[in-house]
Amino acid sequence: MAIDSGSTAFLLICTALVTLMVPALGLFYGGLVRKKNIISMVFLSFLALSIVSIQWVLFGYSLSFGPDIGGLIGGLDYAGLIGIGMEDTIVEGIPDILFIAFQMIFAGLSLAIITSGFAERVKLASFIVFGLLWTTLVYDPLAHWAWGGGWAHALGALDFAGGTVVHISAGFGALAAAFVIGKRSGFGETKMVSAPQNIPLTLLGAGLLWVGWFGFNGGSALAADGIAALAVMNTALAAASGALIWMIVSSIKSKPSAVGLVSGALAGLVGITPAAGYVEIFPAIIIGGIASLVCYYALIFRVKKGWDESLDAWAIHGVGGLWGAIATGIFASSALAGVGGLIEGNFMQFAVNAGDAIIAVVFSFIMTYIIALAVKKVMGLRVSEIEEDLGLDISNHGERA
Amino acid sequence: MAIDSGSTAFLLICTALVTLMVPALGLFYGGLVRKKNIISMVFLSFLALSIVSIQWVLFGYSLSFGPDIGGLIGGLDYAGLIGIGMEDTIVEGIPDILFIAFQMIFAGLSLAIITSGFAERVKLASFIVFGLLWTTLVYDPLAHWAWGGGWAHALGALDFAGGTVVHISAGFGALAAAFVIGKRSGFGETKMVSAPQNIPLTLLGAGLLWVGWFGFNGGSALAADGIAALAVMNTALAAASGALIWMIVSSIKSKPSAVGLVSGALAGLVGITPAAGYVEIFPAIIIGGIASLVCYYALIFRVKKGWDESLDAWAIHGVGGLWGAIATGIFASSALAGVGGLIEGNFMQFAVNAGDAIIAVVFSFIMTYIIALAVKKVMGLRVSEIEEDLGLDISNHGERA
Amino acid sequence: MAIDSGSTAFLLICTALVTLMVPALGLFYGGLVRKKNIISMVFLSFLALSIVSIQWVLFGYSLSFGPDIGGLIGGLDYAGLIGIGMEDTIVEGIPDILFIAFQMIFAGLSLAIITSGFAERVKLASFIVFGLLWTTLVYDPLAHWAWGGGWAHALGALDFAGGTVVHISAGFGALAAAFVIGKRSGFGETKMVSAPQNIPLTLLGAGLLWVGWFGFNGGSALAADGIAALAVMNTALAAASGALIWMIVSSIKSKPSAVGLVSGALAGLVGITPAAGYVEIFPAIIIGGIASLVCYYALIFRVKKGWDESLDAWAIHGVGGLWGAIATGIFASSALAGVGGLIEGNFMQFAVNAGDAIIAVVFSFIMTYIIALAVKKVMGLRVSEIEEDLGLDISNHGERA
Amino acid sequence: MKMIMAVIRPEKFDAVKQALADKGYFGMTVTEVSGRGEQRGVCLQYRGKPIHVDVIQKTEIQLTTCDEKADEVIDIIRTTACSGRIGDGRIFVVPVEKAITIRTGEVFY
Amino acid sequence: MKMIMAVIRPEKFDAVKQALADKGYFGMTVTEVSGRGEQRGVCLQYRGKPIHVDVIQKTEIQLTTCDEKADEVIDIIRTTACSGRIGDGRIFVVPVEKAITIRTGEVFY
Amino acid sequence: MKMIMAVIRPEKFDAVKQALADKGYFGMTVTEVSGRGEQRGVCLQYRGKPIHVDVIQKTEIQLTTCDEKADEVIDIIRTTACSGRIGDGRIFVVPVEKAITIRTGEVFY
Ligand SMILES: Nc1ncnc2c1ncn2[C@@H]1O[C@H](COP(=O)(O)OP(=O)(O)O)[C@@H](O)[C@H]1O
Ligand SMILES: Nc1ncnc2c1ncn2[C@@H]1O[C@H](COP(=O)(O)OP(=O)(O)O)[C@@H](O)[C@H]1O
Ligand SMILES: Nc1ncnc2c1ncn2[C@@H]1O[C@H](COP(=O)(O)OP(=O)(O)O)[C@@H](O)[C@H]1O
Repeated sequence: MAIDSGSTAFLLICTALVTLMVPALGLFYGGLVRKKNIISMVFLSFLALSIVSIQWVLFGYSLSFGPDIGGLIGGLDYAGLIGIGMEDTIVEGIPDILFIAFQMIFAGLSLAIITSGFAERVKLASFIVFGLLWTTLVYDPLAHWAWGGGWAHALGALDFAGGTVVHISAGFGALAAAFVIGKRSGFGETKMVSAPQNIPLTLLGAGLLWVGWFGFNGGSALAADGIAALAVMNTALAAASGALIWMIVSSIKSKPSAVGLVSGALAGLVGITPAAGYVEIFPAIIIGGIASLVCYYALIFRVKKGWDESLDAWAIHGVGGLWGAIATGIFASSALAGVGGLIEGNFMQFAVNAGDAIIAVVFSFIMTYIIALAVKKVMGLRVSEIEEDLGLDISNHGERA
Repeated sequence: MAIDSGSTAFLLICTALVTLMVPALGLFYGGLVRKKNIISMVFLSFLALSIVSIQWVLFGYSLSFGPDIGGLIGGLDYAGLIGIGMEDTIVEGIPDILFIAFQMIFAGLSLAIITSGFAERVKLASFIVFGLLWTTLVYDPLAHWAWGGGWAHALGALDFAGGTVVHISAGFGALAAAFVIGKRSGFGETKMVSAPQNIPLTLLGAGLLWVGWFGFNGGSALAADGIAALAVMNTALAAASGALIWMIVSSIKSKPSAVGLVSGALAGLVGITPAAGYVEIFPAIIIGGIASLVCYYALIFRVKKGWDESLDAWAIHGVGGLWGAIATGIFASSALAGVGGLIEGNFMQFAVNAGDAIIAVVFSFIMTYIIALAVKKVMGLRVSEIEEDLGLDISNHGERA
Repeated sequence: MAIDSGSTAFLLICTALVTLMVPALGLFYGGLVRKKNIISMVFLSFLALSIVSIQWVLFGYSLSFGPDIGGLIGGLDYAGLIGIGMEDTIVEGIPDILFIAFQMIFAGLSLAIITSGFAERVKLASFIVFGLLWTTLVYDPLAHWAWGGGWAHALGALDFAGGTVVHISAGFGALAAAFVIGKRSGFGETKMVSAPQNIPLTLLGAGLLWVGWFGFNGGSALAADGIAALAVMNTALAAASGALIWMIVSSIKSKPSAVGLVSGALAGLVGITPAAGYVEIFPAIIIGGIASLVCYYALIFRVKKGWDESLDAWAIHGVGGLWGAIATGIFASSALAGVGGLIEGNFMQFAVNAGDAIIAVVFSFIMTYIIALAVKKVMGLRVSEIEEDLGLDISNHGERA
Repeated sequence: MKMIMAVIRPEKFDAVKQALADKGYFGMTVTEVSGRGEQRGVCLQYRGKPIHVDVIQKTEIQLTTCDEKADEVIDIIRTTACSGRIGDGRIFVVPVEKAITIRTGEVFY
Repeated sequence: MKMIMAVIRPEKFDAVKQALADKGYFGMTVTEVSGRGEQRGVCLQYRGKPIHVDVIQKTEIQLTTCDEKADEVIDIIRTTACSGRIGDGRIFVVPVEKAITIRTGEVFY
Repeated sequence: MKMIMAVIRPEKFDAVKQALADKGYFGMTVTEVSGRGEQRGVCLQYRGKPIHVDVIQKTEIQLTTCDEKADEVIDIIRTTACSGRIGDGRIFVVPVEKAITIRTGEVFY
């Protein structure tokens, strides 16, 4: 078929919107850390996008979307994007190069999410090595499984825009990373280490993430059509219900905070990600609301456990993504997804989605743990105590916010 | 007709752009208030979007666009979006669900604009109740009148992108709200209460609003065509002339401020909103310029009167929207709007547009006044003196910027 | 041909994305100057867009794209956009008015870039006069030469998205402007004058610029097709390689700074601008990386020379644009550009592109120098010493950040 | 000489500045600070539970003047900055051994 | 009276505030400052070269109290703010001639 | 001991810091302040009307040193921070009764 200019226009702009999520995430994270580490959080986001972009065209895309090898990984046939052109052989109506660009930013964003687990203490060089390994050994396989013809794809697991690929992988990866790198000095002793320090920055970042997510989920329809429209509507509704539910639940114990409101919105957005184009609007509202609930309690649980994964990639992206994947198995509408979920009596789909999600959880946690540990052993993951004390802005970048 | 992927792509992204206006407005407002209330302004914007989104799919859309009842309101036939699908029965070429999503954000943004009148003193729970009532009793009827088959629609009043529906309603509503809630403590006594406190934040918000407005006005063409193109061009020009005129007029009395420059741009943007796709470019420049003049003097007037509607939703959105509605009746080009305005000798159109605008002014002012008063009587609208003293960030949200 | 809704949708949104670059640039610059001049930098960006918009529809567009007069300038036939409608006579499938709007923002952005050379010391009225003259006498001719049927166009010089028109002109213009206006007081004596003062703001601006550039380069394909897709991919890759190379080179001498990382990304983005749709992805990576190198050394050179063009429009936009123009002559692929570059053995194309770039350098430097000098003689360019001391926020705008 | 260090409500700053200028006191140095009072901060109610809010934004004025004028300055500040509500702030008087004007090198004792 | 001016690590502020409150010292004024110590700042290594980092973010507490209690306050701050690493900060004690509560007009000497 | 509190132009801070370090004075605490001078601020003209601009951004250095060295420090700051234009700032000298190093507990009088 010929290139469809409408769908191409849509995906081009969605690529820009997803790119917007990268600095947005950096600012969101930056506002949550101490002033002496703001710059480093934004730096890591930009850096994640940059290194993954190069990795992606060199071999990452091929590992993800190359010819399937045993259901586990793609072959290197497209390394260096050899033979990729501007036809629409991958997705009807969309130039191949555009599909690849869109997917590239997803991969970059995933690595940016994981920086949560390293916040305020990671060595720059080690992060680069870690990032390359993680994208290659965790993200690319997961992308292959779900979208590139791997086993999950073959089994029919549904993941509209990356609940497992992006959010579970980065969320549980961040937790593993936080365990390996260890707590920040002073964590648990002083409120300052865990309280958000620049909330307007965080709200700005959240606002941009919210908007970018329309491109993230909408664009995953890979066409400017009714499904994209539904995905965008569902995205907006899940964000709204997530925000409201977090506001309500959190206000039982304390005043409803703005960071809570946007955390709820993000939880809703994560939750709807794998389901966006597969469910009707009321399920979307429910998925967003429950995502918010689940993530809220995950966060409370994390705090109680004293885990220092303090920007909550795990609680929001990891747990929210897990719930979203399961919820997709519950609420999928056969009219939209081609196959129904549990509410349509299809237990199979529920089991496949839940199973897929759990394997993604286990795989990404263990793999990330191993990678982080290996980097730690070989070159160290963490800056010195005195550098941490001074803050990464000065220690890693020689700058001050 | 089949879905048009180009127009759909356009409206999908415009939905994202209008969503961007919500945090943008929050930041714009946040920069104008004292540091202790920044977070609360952004919170209110996000909250407005969230509650209106849910209201919209439950019954708001149906009230606005449901089958006409006596020219006044839509029926509840589409409550819960029952029977809404992905065909293009509402607007040719656009999935119905997308049209609804696009309109949903408009409704949310309108409530966000009105927070100006409550700035730095509103009780959170009361705002939520007020917001639901306002959207239901003011916004939805106005949307029905203008776009959903109500009387104004029937009479042929022209409102391209929401001059009456969004700007007059929110602007005059904000004034009524400000009257009911009363002045902030210290207003009029200390400069600090009325001077902008974080101008870079306000400029950032204004910049994002400026960009988002391209989606607001352009998207209202509901197709990616020449009219959308003209609307975008007119939007850009009206913003430019608005900015320049404000700079010039305001520099007679004092140095031309940056807040003034962007206020002028916003005034121009509001002014062109109802006219964007209906007028030629020179009228657009004139409309933007005059909007800026009118709003400037409205602002001066408000300050003189000592009204504490201090983020100037009234002076900019209200008065600018009123001028824009009238100006549309003057400058409408029959080649574009299907019907000419006063300059084409069509006094009728001018009268209809002016009459419609004035009714919208009266209706939204009185209705909002009543709603605010009712909320005030039943549950109180305003935080305690000590909470106001501490600032809403701490009092309502337990946070500090 | 009929309007193509997909391409129109794309260009409409790209117009919004390029508009986003204007406040983005203001914030980027604002973060680099002292706190007392932040507002003024954002003000100048908004102002540049505003005055150029009006100039553009009055006569700027006609000078640029009007009927060619001797290869040098366009005729005034389209002054006031007389006779411009919504057909697609200029570019197939795109409404004429949209093409003009898209180009309008380019012109505005170029003037915004040049404010780097005036930072922290320019008189407001003088900037307005300078801006009008510069756009008319420098930008419009250059746009005509490259895209409007002028001599460069006729010779076949390749400039995809404005390497010469936007970046060389504004970059070398900024240097000329900086020479004429003179150094800031205290420059060279105190670190504070040259060190970035609000890095998060600069990073935010850079992030938005990065995203906006997708619209800048992608939109220059003037259609939502494979070329646009390639341009966006190349843009993303050049930014990534630019960022990484700057990080690497700069880390030899000092810690890799975040301002450096984004400077590298911007250098890569500037470098790829003239080549975006004309080269394959590996050349794009190389162009971005070398751009970063070249700009890095240009910056070092500028600092050594003690030139006070301190926001580095020259080093990044000027030098990066020059390299990009040359690189396009080297790497152009005949399959994409219709004509091959040096690596395809086409020395001619290389010579044309290099020659064109050098003429653009000389022309824009000299012309800008003359204009700035004329304004200086007639009305003065610079605020008084005491005003500079107080900062332009107070002196020009009566505001404080 | 005395340095008068006054911690006041930010909202009162304009008035204090004006009142001082009216009496001919122009020089001052101003710092954004935050503070907690002897009352342990302000007490809000939330769902029946008390919440103490402390370390609230304040403005600190440092004004150095000769010994004789100190009391007048204190008086101006005190009366202008007073709202009668908790959180009005404090004035501290610290001895200054000398003050030097950097521009002229003049020394005051 | 004495004004105790303590420059401490921002991370220690919560603990110090709590420790003071536990002993009944509530009033204080807090400023965000930055500082450099006698060690010429902290020395980091970068590619073999030493880099001195100075003017690091600190928190300054100003607490005025009567003469008798000054030593207790100093002691609380000193022990709570101490981490044993370079950059822990300093405490300065400055004489205060009088302190006035703006709200009530009470004067303490 | 003496605390030297110097309010200077932000642009002069680097030079002052360097000049102090050259003579071996490393310790200092720095605050961003704003101030107004005895001249009632700076006077600008706008359309013929005078506009007073006051409360301009300054940098305050607090440097505590022993009595003997105070004059040297004052001198260094004064000469380095002076531009000769209005707004150069002031130096105040305040007596310090004692100074404690938090890390070591050492007390200086
Ligand atoms: N003992 C103290 N030392 C230093 N500053 C103090 C002290 N007590 C109060 N302050 C300052 O004064 C401000 C107002 O104190 P507060 O006790 O609330 O005032 P009031 O007694 O008038 O209600 C505090 O925010 C703090 O900055
Ligand atoms: N002479 C001084 N005058 C004023 N402040 C000082 C002085 N010396 C140190 N300080 C303050 O104390 C802080 C900590 O000083 P530092 O010497 O690093 O502590 P330590 O001696 O415990 O390592 C500095 O950041 C500075 O703010
Ligand atoms: N009486 C004062 N008390 C406290 N600070 C003062 C006083 N006078 C001046 N200052 C501080 O000194 C700064 C410079 O004062 P200014 O009078 O402008 O300097 P100069 O006299 O050198 O022109 C002011 O901004 C203010 O911070």
